[in-house]
Amino acid sequence: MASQTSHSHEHHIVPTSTYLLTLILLVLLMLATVWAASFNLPAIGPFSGTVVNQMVALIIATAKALLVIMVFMGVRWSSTLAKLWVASGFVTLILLFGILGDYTTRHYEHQHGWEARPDGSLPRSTPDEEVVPPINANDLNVKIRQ
Amino acid sequence: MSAITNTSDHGHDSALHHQFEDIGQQNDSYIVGMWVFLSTEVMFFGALFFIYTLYRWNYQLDFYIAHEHLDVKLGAINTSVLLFSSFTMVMAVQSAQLKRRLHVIGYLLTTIVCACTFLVIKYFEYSSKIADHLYPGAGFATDAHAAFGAHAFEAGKLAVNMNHAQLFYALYFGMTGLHAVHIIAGILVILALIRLWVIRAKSVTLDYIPTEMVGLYWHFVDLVWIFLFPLFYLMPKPH
Amino acid sequence: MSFFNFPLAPPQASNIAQAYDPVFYALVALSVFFTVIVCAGVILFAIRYKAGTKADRSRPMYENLPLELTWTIIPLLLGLVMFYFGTALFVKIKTPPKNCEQIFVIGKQWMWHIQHSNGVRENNTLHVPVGKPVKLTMISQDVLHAFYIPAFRVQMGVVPGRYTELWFTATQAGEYHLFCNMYCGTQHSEMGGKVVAMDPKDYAEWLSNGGQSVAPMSMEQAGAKIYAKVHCDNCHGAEDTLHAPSLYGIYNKRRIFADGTSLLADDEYLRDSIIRPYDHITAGYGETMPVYQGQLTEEDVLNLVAYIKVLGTPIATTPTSIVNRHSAPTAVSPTNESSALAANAVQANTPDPDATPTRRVGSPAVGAVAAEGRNR
Amino acid sequence: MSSTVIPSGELGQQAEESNYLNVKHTIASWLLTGDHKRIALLYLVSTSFFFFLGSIAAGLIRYELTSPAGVVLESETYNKVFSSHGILMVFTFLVVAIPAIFGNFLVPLMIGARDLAFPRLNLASWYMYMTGGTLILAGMIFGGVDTGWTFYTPYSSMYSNGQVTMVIIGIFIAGFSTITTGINFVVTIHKMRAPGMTWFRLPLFIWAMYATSLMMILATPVVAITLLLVVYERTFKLPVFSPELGGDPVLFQHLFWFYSHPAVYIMILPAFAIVSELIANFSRKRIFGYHFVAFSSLAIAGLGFLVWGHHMFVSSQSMYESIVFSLISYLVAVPSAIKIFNWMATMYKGNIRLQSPMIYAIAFLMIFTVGGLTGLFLGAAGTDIHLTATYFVVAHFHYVMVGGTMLAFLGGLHYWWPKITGRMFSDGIAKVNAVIVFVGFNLTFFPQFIVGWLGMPRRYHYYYFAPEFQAYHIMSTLGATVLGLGFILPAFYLTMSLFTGPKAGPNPWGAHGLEWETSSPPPTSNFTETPIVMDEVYDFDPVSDHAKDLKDIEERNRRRSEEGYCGSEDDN
Repeated sequence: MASQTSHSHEHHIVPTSTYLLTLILLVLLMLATVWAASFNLPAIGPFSGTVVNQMVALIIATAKALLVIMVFMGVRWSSTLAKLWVASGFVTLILLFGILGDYTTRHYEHQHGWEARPDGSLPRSTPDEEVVPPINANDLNVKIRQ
Repeated sequence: MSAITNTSDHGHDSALHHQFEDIGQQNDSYIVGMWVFLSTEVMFFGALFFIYTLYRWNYQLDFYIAHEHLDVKLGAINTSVLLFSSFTMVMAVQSAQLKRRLHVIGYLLTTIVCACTFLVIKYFEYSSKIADHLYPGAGFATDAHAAFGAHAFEAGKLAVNMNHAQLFYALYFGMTGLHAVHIIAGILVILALIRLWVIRAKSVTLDYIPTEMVGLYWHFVDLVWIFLFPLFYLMPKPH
Repeated sequence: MSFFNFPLAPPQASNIAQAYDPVFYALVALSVFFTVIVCAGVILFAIRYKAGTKADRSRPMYENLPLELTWTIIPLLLGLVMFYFGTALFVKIKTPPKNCEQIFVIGKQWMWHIQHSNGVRENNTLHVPVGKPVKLTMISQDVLHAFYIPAFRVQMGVVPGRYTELWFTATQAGEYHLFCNMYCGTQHSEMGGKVVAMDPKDYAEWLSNGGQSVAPMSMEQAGAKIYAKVHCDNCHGAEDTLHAPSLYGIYNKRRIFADGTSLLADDEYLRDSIIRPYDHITAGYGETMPVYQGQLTEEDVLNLVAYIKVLGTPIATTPTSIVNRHSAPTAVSPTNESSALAANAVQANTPDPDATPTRRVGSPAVGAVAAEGRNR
Repeated sequence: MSSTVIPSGELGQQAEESNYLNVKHTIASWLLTGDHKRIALLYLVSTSFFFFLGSIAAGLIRYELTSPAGVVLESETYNKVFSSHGILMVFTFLVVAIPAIFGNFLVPLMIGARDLAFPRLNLASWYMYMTGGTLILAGMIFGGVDTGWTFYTPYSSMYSNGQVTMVIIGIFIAGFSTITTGINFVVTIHKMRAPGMTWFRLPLFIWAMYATSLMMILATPVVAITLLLVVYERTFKLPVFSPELGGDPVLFQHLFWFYSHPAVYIMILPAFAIVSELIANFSRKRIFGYHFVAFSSLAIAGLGFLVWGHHMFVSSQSMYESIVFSLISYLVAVPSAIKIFNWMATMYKGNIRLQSPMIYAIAFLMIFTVGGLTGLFLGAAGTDIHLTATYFVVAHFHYVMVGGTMLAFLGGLHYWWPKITGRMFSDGIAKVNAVIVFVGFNLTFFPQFIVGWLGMPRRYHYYYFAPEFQAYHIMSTLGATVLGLGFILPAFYLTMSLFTGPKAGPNPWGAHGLEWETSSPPPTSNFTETPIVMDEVYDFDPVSDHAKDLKDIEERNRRRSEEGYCGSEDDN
């Protein structure tokens, strides 16, 4: 059995300075993302400014996450097997985001009758008898809850 | 291979469990096991992040206005606190590698203090939401002006759909709440670890791996917050 | 198609079913082919190479790339061919043509509300013309449902909060099953009814009659029929006769009876006099009229009274009776589909005591389906 | 594989004195054990219990459907019964059974380890499973749940009045038990293999178990959080998945099937695992195309994550996404086809011993082929439109789940029974039982294909409006009776074998594999000495085997007749 294990108890001790530097980098990145969020960034190509803003925030977040994973969690120094399993969760997560493929390729909009009332009360809590005149032609005024 | 160990011989090392051949194999197993567990956690939070992404993408303006009630400063402070706690945690692991017992205990205690600070700040954030009736469910705020002030209006007209705002707060409480549950679990685990270090239990003092495992968990909790922060607190206005 | 009492295939009654069945049977053929290969192979090998039998076991094979590739690629190709046909069929099912007859469907626990484009409404029964593409626009009021017509091979989820679509062209007149095929609660299995595919001419007539196969009558017309049927006119004529007083203009007149009392001839009096004539015999007449208690239904009596009230005046032909309340014609003459839907939606909100089928206790024949049986 | 065990005296005699069953006898020694073999037995007892309850529900359903207007149940009760059947069978039996019983028992034995990597976690996962199962049962007793095992929103979250919350929390906890089991397997397979046990010397059982664990770990958390959100909705009346606040009910289905389609493979891959072992060992031949079979397991696991949408062709999912899912569904059929053909090719020129486990394996091959092929009808988006959610689907997944998983489970139970208990059962009765199961199964579920094609929707209590379906339902109920007999019989004759069966010895089937190198039942630490593997996996030689077999059979028959053993053992 021992043949297959890379003996990790000859462990790698990372100097404090590395950790401290990482922490400083992380805090700086955090400040950078707050700072970047205070601007309305311009649109780039097909992406609207909103998307660009969000992309910047997420790229910084990913950078921070990578720092934490690589340095703090020590993946940089761990076995290939551990690296594979680190990746597996995130890869599967990307597959999960494949669900978005459905929402981007179909009409996804709720009909009016289904939204809760403008006064904020949930439609299911309104009395049955109440008949609300149609808001527009497409309104079905469906009763939500008996 | 070389190592043919008799089963009756559990080795000289009392930290070694009977099913393993040697401590290296055991350590490797623990670390890999922890990572496999963390990949489960990635999917656990991942599904929530997906739901958030979908609804956010559909109701951008409503989510933006709803998010204006969150306090970026408190969020940033909380992020720093968690980042710092990650640092103290990693220092605890390093001290464990160097077998500096008191350092380990000190760093772990600092981590717990950070975690508690985080929770206290979270408590104040939650109470300000609850005070403004921004908790999801039947009692959700109906008056957009009272809840979001001028943000709720654009060109004199109501711009926010309170239903979608409620969805935002449902996800906010759901995701940060689940994260807080992980923090609380982390505090308990770290407390248990501190106790083991205090009583000089061989299971932790002989090898740094148990400390490292708790560390991995704690960094993961930090990791989740690293994404929660920009997604909830730093929304760009749709433009 | 059936084998003795075992039906083997559902009726093929729409253009989609015609496109569907070849793909289905091709898949059946493919499945039978592979099942036979595997079963025959396994049984053959099990017998041939049973331990103890003298069989050639020399040069056993453990890896053989060409062979592996053969049974990787052949199923893959066959699969892709079937995928192509399946997808082509799917695209056909999902793309309604432009010139569809529009029908709107609302699903709710546990019934289907159906609204035709001219405003005619029905429950749990869908009338469609043969030979004309029909598009259903559907939405749910509560939970998920699915609108499923096996004979047409069409099915589509009915989702709360969103419109979904379904289209088909019926090809054969007849009545077919309609099911809700998404579990929706206690009476899920009774949320269904039938689809009636009609000749386009019959359908047009059905639509213009407000959802009935024959034009509905006014109460007075119906009363006149009964008046003739039970031969009231044998005795009650335009003038008072020896046997009976005239009923012309009798309504709201004071009647004087044999015992000297008198009553105003209101609705109640007229009804009483039909079913129990001897209670109040008009002065001057004997007990000659038959007692109609139990002979006429309440509905008949109502219609009869309505007719008696207008005796001698021209009869209105506008239907005032609602024989079939679910298919009540409306005054809406829609200019476009959405305003029709909106107008009907308002009606959908008015309280409808029959809207939810009665809870079934014991006997199966009570419920939405039975209630709608007379809708044709 | 004939690994070379460094000889250290008489293996069998040593084990006689102490094995994992007789080492301690207190109840605490069972309930607090860290021994993977004892935990496997705990699982065997508990999953059998839940399977029994689920079968009773199945029986009730079949009985109720003999009449178009129902027989004894009210619709509400019927809905609770079929929901209980689904929930119990899926979450407390199918997903758990083979990995937790045979996986637990065999993974360390097959790779030459002393135990799983985390024995205490393993025990904890049994307790999680029991807690979850108890909560599920409690929910069913105190109010019941009528949502079906799929818990589609908004019915489950806003409308159903049953104990949905309790049952969902039970499933949530039981889900974590499968996750921890998966973690344990992955680490064990990676880190605890005996010296010389390289990846390509692993039995195919281990490969399939690894693929299963992969899906358990990565898919289960998604359904856990999704179901938790349903509880969140129910508790706070907060629609995340219903449209009142702009949520989308279809999103629930996406997330649910993101788990539940891989879950289908979590159920069937362990069956492949067992069948690979059975076919190789009873054909006395190395599995044909070992690498293909091994990697097809991983391919199924990988592609299994990409096909969830084929459950949603009529759920108002986008047409384009449906087509993509349909295509990938066709691709995932290929690895299964590879497995079937490779198993067939293994039998070719083998030296096949038609003992009871092999009969089960052959029945599996035939039934699973039908189950897999009918999947093509449902994977093609066009044909699925008419068939989805009808009895065709019911028949299809029962062909895979019952005809596949259940038959493999029974085959595995018979095959490893002597290893688990140290006793041999009567092979003759077992073979008769295999035939009973095969006949009963087909009689139960084949008519459902036809009635589904005719348009009988699933989850229907009544079909009085369509009496033409009745004949098929009656056939199906008759078959279910036979099938029920086939499930009850093993409980008797296997239990009997504990008391009357002859001692099995370390390797009663003459099989290859590390688990057969140790005594039966194995000692607590599995091997007296860590084995060193030098030979390839399934290292049979059919030709010389054949000659040896003939002599062995003769010898055994002679001995048996002398001892007066009355089981029919002359099948070879």
